[in-house]
Amino acid sequence: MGLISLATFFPVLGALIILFIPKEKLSTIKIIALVFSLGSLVVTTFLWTQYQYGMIGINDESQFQFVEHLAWIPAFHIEYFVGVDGLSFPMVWLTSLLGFIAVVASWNIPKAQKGYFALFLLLDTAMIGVFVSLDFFLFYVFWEVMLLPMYFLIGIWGGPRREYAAIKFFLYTLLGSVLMLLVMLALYFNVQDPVTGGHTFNMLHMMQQSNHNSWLSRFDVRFWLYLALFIGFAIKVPIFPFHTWLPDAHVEAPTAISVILAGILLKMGTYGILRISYPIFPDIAKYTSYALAVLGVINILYGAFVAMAQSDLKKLVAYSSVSHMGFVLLGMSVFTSAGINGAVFQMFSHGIITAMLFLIVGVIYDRAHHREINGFGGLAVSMPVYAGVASLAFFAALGLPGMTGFIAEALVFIGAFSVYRVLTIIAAFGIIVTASYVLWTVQRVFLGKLNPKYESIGDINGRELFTLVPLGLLTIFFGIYPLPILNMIKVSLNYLITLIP
Amino acid sequence: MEATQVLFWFIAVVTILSAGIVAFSSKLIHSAFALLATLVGFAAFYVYLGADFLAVAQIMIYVGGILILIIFGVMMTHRIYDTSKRTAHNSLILSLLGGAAMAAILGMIIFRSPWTATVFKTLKPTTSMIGTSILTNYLLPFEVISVLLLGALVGAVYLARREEDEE
Amino acid sequence: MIQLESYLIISAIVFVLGIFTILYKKNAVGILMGVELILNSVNLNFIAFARYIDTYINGQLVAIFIIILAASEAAVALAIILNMYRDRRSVDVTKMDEMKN
Amino acid sequence: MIKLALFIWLLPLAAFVINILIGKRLPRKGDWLSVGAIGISFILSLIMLYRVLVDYDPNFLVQGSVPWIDLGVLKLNMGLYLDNLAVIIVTAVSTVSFLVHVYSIGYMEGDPLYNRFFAYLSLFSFSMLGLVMWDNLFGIYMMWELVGICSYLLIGFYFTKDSAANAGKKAFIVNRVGDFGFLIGLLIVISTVGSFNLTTIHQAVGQGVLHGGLLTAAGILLFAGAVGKSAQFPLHVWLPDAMEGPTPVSALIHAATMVAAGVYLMARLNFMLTFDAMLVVAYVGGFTSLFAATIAITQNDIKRVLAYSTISQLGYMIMAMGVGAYVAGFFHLVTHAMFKAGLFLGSGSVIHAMHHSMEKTGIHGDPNDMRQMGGFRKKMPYTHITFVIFSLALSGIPFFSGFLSKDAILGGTLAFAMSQSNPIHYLLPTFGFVAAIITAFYMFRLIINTFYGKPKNESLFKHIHESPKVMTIPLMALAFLSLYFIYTIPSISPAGPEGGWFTHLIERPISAVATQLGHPVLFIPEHTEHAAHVNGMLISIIFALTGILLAYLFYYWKKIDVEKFTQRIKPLYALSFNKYYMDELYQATVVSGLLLWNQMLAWFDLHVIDGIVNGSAWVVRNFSFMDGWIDKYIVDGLVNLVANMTLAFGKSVRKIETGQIQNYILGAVLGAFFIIILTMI
Repeated sequence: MGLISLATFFPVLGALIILFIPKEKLSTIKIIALVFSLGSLVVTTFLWTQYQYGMIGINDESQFQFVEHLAWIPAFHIEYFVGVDGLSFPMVWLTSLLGFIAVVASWNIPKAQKGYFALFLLLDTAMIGVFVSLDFFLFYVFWEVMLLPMYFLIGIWGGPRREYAAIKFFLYTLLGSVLMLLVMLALYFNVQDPVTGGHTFNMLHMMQQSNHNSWLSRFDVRFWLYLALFIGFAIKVPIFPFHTWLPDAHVEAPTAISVILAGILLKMGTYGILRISYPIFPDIAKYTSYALAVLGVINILYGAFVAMAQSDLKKLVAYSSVSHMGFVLLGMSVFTSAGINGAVFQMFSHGIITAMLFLIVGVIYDRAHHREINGFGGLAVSMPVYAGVASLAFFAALGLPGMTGFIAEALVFIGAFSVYRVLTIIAAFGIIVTASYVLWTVQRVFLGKLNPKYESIGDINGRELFTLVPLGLLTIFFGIYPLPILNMIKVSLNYLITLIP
Repeated sequence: MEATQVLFWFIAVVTILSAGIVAFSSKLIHSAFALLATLVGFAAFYVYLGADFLAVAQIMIYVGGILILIIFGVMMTHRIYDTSKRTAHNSLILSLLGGAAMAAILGMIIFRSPWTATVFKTLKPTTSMIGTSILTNYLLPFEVISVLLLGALVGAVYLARREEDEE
Repeated sequence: MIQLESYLIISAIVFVLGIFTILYKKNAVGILMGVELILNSVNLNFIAFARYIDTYINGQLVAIFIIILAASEAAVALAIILNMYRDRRSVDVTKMDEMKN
Repeated sequence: MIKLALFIWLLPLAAFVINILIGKRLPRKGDWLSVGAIGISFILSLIMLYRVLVDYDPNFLVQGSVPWIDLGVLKLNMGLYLDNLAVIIVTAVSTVSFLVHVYSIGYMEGDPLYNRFFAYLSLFSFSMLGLVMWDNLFGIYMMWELVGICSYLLIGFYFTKDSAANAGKKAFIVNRVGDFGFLIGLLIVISTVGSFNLTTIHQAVGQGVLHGGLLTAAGILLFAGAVGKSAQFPLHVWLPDAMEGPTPVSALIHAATMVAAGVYLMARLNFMLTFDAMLVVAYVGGFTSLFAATIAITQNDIKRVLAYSTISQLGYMIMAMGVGAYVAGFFHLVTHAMFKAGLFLGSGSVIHAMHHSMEKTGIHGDPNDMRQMGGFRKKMPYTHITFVIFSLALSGIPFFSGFLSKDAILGGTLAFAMSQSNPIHYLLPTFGFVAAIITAFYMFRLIINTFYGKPKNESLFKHIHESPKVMTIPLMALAFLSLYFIYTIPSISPAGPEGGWFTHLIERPISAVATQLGHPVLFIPEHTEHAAHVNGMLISIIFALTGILLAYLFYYWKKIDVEKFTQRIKPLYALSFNKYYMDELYQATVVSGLLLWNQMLAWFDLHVIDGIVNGSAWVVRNFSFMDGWIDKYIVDGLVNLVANMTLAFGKSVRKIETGQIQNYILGAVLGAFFIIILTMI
C-alpha cells in the first residue's frame, strides 16, 4: 500500500475505530477523529516534500507520481488506479488540511458526535479519493461515497431547514452524478484499451483520442457527452443557473461542513472539468469555451450582486463563493497559461479563504445564535481579536495584494484579457462590487456603535483561533511567495493547454 | 445376524422409542431426557457410518450443549414443582394426521427411489479429512457459519439479558 | 451388512416424530425439541449418503454445519423463549398472537 | 544601494508585524518600535539621498529584481527601480512619515487602540515606500491596493463612529472604481507588452508594440487609477470624508503621500502618454483644481478646507503632468507634501487643543469647527507661526517652497496653452490662475478665523493651550522644509528652482511615444517656455496677493459683510457649501441603483432561478398527484372491484388462518402429501 492510499484511507480507518467506541466516550472519539485526520495531513505534507516538481502528469502514467495501479474488478476492467500530478496534488493537500481543520472546528458539535465524526472521516476519505483517482470508475465510486455522508451531515446536524437543504443538495448532485454515470458508461464501451484491446475505465486511455472508436469520434456525440458531463460538474461548482442548492446547503450545514462544502466540494466540479472533460474532449472544450467564459463572468458578477443583497451572513459568504468560483471558470475557459494557472491557483486560494470565512461565521453564530448582518454592529469593540482575524479573511476575499486571492484573480485577468477582452473588462467590474459587499459587511458587523446586546460577548477562543490562524498564514505566505504552488501546477497545466487544439 | 447388526437394531429401536417419548410424553422433562437417549443413539449411528469425528461432536455439542440448554430452558420456564405437570397439547388427531402424511411422503420416497450404494469405502478416521476440507473447499461456509455462530451468540446474550430498568 | 435403507427408514421415522412433536406440542421448548429431532434425522441422512453414495465425505461436512446451525438456533430460540416467559409467565405458543390482524 | 532601499522598505513592515501581534504588551504599547523603524528608514533614506546628491547625475539608476511568478510563458519579476525620482520621493515619504510618527506620540496619547494606530502607520509606510520603489506596474498596483487598505483602516480608526466607518468604506470603494481602470490598463499593457517592468514597457512602447488608440486607452485607464487615488474629479468624493480619520493620518496619507501616489504614477508613466491621453490628464487635473478650490471657500470644518485644498493642489500636479510640466508637477508633489502635511499637523494641533478644552469645559461640539475658534494666536504661538508659513507656501508667496513649484506649474500650463494652436487650451491656465486666487483666499480665511480676531467661544478659549513639544517640533521641522532654499541649493535665487539640485536631478524622461512616432508628443519652444514662465510668475504673485487681500477684507477688516455677500450669491454659495451635491448625486444614482439592482437580482435568484428548481419539483409532485388520482379512481377502481370480491371470499375462509404456525405446518405437510400423491400416482 502506497502513501497515496494511506493518505486516502487513513481517515476511514479512524471512522471504523470510532464505530467500536461507545458513544459516551466523547473525548476518545474526538481525539481519534483528530489523530486520523491529522495523520492524513501529515502523510500528504510528507508527500509534498517528496514531490518532484518537473513531472507533468495529465495523460501519461509515467509522468504521474506516487502511482498505484492494481487490478480491482478485472471482469469489468476496473482498476484501482491512483496517482497525483500538479493538477491534483494541491487539492489533495488542501483537502487533508481542511479535513483536519474541520475536525477541530466541529469540536463542540451538539449531538450524536459518534456518528458525526465517523461520517466526517468517511467524507474525508472520499474527497481525497476523488482527487487521486485516475480510473473513472474509482472516481465515480468516491464521488458517490462522498454524497451520502454529506447528506446526513447536513440533514442531521444542520440548521432548522436542514431536511429541505439536504434533500435539495442530494437531488441536485444526484442528477449530476447520473449524467456523469451515463457519460462514464458511454466512454467505457467506446474507448479501447490500447494494450488489451478491451473496454477500459482508465482515464488516461480515454484521453488518448486514438483510443476512441468511430462513434465516439462523431462531433455531435462528443458534444452531447461533453455537455452531460459538464452539467454534472457544473452543478458541483456551481455554475449559474445550477447554483441554488448552494446557499441553502451552506446556510443549513454546520460550520465545519460548510467549510468542507465550500472549500473542497466546489473545487471538485472545476477539478472534474480540468481532469476529465478537457483532456477527453479537447475539441469540444475549445468549441464551448466562449460559453464557459460567459458563464464565468455571470458567476462573478451575479454572485457578487446577489451576495450584496443578502442579510444572512452565511448566505452572503455562500454567494461570494459563487462569485469567486466564476474566476476559476473564466480562467480555465481561455486556455492560456496565466488563465489556467490562475484558475487552479484560485481553486486553492478560495479553498483556504472561504474556509476562513465560514469558520468566522461559525464563531459568531456560536455566540450570538443568529446570523443577521444587521443584528450585529460594533463587534470590534467587544471582540477585537476576532475582528482582526475576520478582517484579514474578508480582505483576502476582496483580493487584497499579499494574499492568495489577489494573485489568482490577477493571473486569471491577465490570462483572460488577451483572449476575451470585453468579457474580462466586465468581469473586472466585479472587483468593485466585491469590495463593496465585503466592506459593507465588515462595517455592519464589526464597525459602528456596539450593539448593547453583545457587550459581554466573549472574544474568539484558542481553539477557534487554532482553526483560523494556519489558514490566515497560508493565504499570506502563498500570497507573497506563490512559487511553491505555481511551480507545482504550471508544468501540468501548461501541458494541458497544449492538448486543446 | 452378526453381533454388530444385532446391536445396531437394538440401538435403532431404543432411539426410535425414545424419540417417540419425546413426541408423545406429556411431561416436558421426560421429553428432554428422552431426547438425550435419542441423541446418543444418533451418535451411535454415526459410529456405524464411520463418522467418528461427528459422533464425538454429536455427543459433545448436542448432548453436552444443546440438550443442557434445553433442560435449562425447561427448568427456567417451569417452576420445579410443576415440572411434572401435564402440558397442554394441540389436537392429537390432527397431529397424527400430519405425521402420517409426512411418513407417507418419506416412505414413498424411500421405497420408490432406487438406492444404489455405489461406493463402499473402507473405514478410516475422517477427522483430518474434515479438517482439510473446512480449510480448503469449505472455507467460505466455514467462515460464514463462524460469523453466524458469533452473531447468534451475541444475539442470544442480548435477548436473554435482563434490562436494568425492567425489574 | 446394514443397508442404506435401514438408516433412511430410521431417519424417516425420527423425522416424522419430529414433525409430530412440532405439531402436537404447545410448549415452545417442546417444539424446539421437535426441531432438534428433525435436524438430527437430516444429519443422519447426510452421513449415511456420505458413507454409501459419495466418494468423499461432503455429507459429513454438511452435517457439521448443520450441527453448528442447530446450536445457534437452539441458543437464540431459548433466549427468545426465556424472554417470552419473562414477559408473560407462559411459553404457550398458541397464545402468542399479538401480531395477528 | 539596493540593500539600503530594502532596509528602508522592510523595517516598517517588521515594526507592523511585531506591533499588531504583541504591541499591546510592549512597554509604551510599542510606539517606539514603529517610530524607531521609520526613524531608521528616514536616516537611511537621507544616506541614499546623500549618495544621489554626491553623484549628481540626472540619469542615476540602480535596479535589481528577483523572479516572483514564473509560469514559463509569463514571467513576473519583482524588483526595485531606484532613480532620482524614486530616491527623492522615498526621502520625502520617510521624512513626512517620520515626523508624523513623532507627532502622533503626542496626538494619539491615551487612545485605547494606540498600538494599533502605530502598527497601521508602519504598514502604511511600508506600502507607500514599496509603491514608489518598485520597478514594475504590477508591484505598484499591489502596493497601491495596500496603501488603499491602510487608508481604509486608518480612516475608520474611530470605527465606533458610523461616519468614520462609512468614510473608510467609501474611500476604499471609490478607489476601487479607479483601480478598475488601472487594472484594465495593466491588462492592456501585459497583453501587448508581455511584461510589467517599467524599462521593458518603455522599450516596447518605443518600438511600437503598443501603439495608437490602444496606447491612448492604456494611458487613460492607468490614469483612472490615479484619478481615484489622487481624488480627482469625479472620484474626489472620498477625500473630504476621509478627514474622519485621526489628523496625523490625514496629514500623512491624505495630504502628503498616498494621495500623491497618483501623481507619482503619472510621472512614472509619463513616457507612455500620447497627446490625447495627456489632454485628458491635463483637463481632469485643471478642472479639479478649480472645482475643489471653489468648494473649499465655504467649508467651516478646518480639516475639510484643507482636504479640498489638497484635492485642488493634486489637480495642479496632475495638470502639470498633462501639460508636460513634468518637473514642475513632481516638484510640487514634494513641496506640497511638506507644507500640506504641516498644515494638517497644525490643524491637528488646534483640534487637539480644542478637544481637550471641550473635555474640560464639558461643551459638546465639533472640535474641527472654525466658528468655535478665533484668537488662538496668543495661546498657540508655535502652531500659529508655522501655520502661517505653510499657508504662505501654499498660496505661492515668494521665499517659500510652494511659490517655486506652483509657479513652475502655472508657467508650464501657460506655455502649453501658448504653444497650441487651439485657443481653447487657454482654459487650462485660466483654471490654474483662478484657483490660485481662491487658494490664497480660503487659506487666509482659515487663518484669520482660527488665529486672529476675537475668540468666538470664550469658555473654550480659556482652556486652549499650546500642544506638547513632541507635536510642535515636527511642525517646525516641516516649516523649515517649506522654505524655498532647501530646494534651490546651490542657487539661492528665490525666483525659481532653476539651477537648484532638484531641477538638475529630475528630468523629464524621454517619451517612448515620441520615439515611436518619431516626433515629440508636445513641442514647446524654449522662448515660449521662458516667456510663459516670467508671465506666469508675475500673474501668480499678483493673484496670490489679491486672494490674501480679499480674505483680509472679508474676515479681518470686515470691510465687506460676509453674511450679506453670501445672501446675494445664495445659489452659488449653496452649491459650493454642499459640494455641488456630488455626494447626494452618487447616493441617489450609483449607490441606490446598485442596492436596488442587488435586491432585484436576489429576488430573481430566490424566485426565478430557485423557483424553476422548486417549480419543477412542484410539477413533478403535482403530476404524481394527478397520476395518483387516476390511479386511485380509475385503475384502482377496477382493482378494488376485484379486491372486494376477493375480500368477500376471504372473509369466509379467513377462519382457516389462525396465525398458529403449527397449523400452517400441518397444512404444508398435508399439501405436500397430496402433491406427492398426485405426482407419484
